[in-house]
Amino acid sequence: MDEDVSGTVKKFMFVNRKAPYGTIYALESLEVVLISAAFDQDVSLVFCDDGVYQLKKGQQTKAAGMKNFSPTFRALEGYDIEKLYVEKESLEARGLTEDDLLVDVTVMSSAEMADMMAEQDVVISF
Amino acid sequence: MDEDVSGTVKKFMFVNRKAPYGTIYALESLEVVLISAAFDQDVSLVFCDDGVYQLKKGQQTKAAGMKNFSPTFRALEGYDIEKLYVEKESLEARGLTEDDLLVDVTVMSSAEMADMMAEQDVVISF
Amino acid sequence: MLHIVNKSPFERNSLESCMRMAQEGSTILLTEDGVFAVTKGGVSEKALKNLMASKKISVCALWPDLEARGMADNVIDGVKMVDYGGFVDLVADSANVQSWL
Amino acid sequence: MLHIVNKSPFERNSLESCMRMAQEGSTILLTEDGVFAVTKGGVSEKALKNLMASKKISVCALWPDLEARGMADNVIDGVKMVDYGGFVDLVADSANVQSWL
Amino acid sequence: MKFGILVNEGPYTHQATDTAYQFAKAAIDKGHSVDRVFFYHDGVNNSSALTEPPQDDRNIVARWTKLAEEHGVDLVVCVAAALRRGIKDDNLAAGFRISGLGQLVESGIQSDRLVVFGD
Amino acid sequence: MKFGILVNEGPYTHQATDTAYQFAKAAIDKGHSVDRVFFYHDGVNNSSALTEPPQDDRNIVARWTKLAEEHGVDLVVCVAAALRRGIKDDNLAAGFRISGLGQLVESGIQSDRLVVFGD
Repeated sequence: MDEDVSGTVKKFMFVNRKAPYGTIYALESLEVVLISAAFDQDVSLVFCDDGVYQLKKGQQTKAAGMKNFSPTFRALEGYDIEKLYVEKESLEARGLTEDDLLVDVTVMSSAEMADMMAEQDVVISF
Repeated sequence: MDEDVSGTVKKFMFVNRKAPYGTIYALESLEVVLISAAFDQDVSLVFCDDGVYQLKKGQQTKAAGMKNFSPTFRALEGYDIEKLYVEKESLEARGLTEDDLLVDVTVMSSAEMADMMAEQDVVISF
Repeated sequence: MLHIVNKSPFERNSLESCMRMAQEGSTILLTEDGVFAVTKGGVSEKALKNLMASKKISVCALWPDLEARGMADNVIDGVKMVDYGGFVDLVADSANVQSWL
Repeated sequence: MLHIVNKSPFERNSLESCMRMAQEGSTILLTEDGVFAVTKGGVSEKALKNLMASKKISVCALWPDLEARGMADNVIDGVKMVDYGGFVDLVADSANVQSWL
Repeated sequence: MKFGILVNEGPYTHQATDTAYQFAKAAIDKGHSVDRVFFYHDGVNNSSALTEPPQDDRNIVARWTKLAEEHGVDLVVCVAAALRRGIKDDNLAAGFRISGLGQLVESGIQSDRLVVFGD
Repeated sequence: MKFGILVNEGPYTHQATDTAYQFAKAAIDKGHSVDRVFFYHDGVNNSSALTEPPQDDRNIVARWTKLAEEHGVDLVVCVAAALRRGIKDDNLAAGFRISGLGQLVESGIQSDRLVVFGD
């Protein structure tokens, strides 16, 4: 890490709006999140729109011949990435509840999510 | 051309549903259409959803630094590709009329377009 | 005729366009992110049910894609599950195919 | 805050999601196929007008993209036109940026 | 029955290439023939000999190559689309060949069904 | 002001790469600095030395190379994304370098604004 990076703590938000498997964005987004842990930044993950499907319990990718990366979400805690937020409106529109998700998250309204987004230094979306 | 290709005439339909420039599909689709002319097939082009924007008059791409490929639509006639169909519902939803289009087309309803699609041998969409 | 839709109905307009042009007697196959359309409580549940009832359209979904997304137990009634072999059969049994990309 | 939307509002839900989270005082910039949102008679005209009026949100569009699509003469009132330099200014003048991909 | 397949998207990025492969394999398993798979748009990136996916993931390019070797499937990469995206004979994987768009139209004429996989 | 740029899509296929380039150029013209452009997902395909667009079209890869040469912009290609898609030192265009995802996070920390261009 460069000299001028250490010490700086910025608020990073990763915005996940895409479903898993149909495209690679969700998987590669998670790779960035894991790396960001090494930089001791203030990292938040938000899931809205089809991004909430990334956290759905019971994903089994064997028949589709793809790699199931959903267990990685359970490993985030070990990297001290603990701020996971899910938009209530997106969850409800998809007939899902918090019980359907494979990790503990904070469910919040669009308005609350908008407040949090406005406070970030860096917002990265894929 | 192979022996067993000459003589066969199939109904080919190219379905254009995407706007120009934002992605390359419209441009590369047109390249296939031009090539198909050499095979003496019964070729139709349909434009629906954002595909109708491909035919909008007055495209000027200089400031965006891209290649303006819309004049190619005017050249289709020279390749004996004369069946261009535009879905009425898509045009209206975008506040456009036939006068906004840079080539002569047949405007038809979704139902008529569906009838025509059902009669095709090969439907290619991008 | 077979219509294939591989996009989420929440994200794109592909299924909507497909439904506008799917005729009586045709089949709609949902694949990839398109399978979210056949899940209970979603945005397309009502439209698909109406389509199946009124226009006698057969709605199928690729179960490997539902399973990958953890949605296999959450499918609306009347939707037929197919695997890749069933997908092949649907194409072979239809006079032609349109993919709503 | 600056919100950037580069997707057609007819094809995708990006602008809709953006509008759900754009706060009073923020700016929405339409680029690429997103510029179709600011054209007259389109699907987003009413929603954008309401947003500009009620939530005091500034709506901008990249004119090189409007011009490329032949839509530069067809823009709804109240939308600010910017070029790439203006885009840079919008980013510089906002505390942060979210691209609704 | 004779199937033709059109693949419009690149490997890993879109599931379209996976579905196309699974479809081709299932068709062959059922006794059909897949005469040609045509790669267009970003689909040309399926033919890159240089891809190296992580060990625990599928190898999409190698899967196509194997399909060509075992079942004689003609894997055709569009030359114009390939040049735009940096695919040439230098980095073309085994089993693929570069040719013109006419091969796609021909596939539409010669096959009983042409199925399109894309984004 | 110091800008960082993230490019998520490949050349020609999506306009995102064009917009990212026009933004970078305009920022530099206005006296800002663009310290780094990070290429992720299909964005890594912007760095292929083998692309050959038609004569009457823009050369997207060459444009990035020129930006690096003239203005010292650091063009970084994600190694993991590049391996998946067949980008290696063998076919890497001038002005680009392959490195890890940490360079993206670092760019977020060091720049005043990070702007994302994608699909």
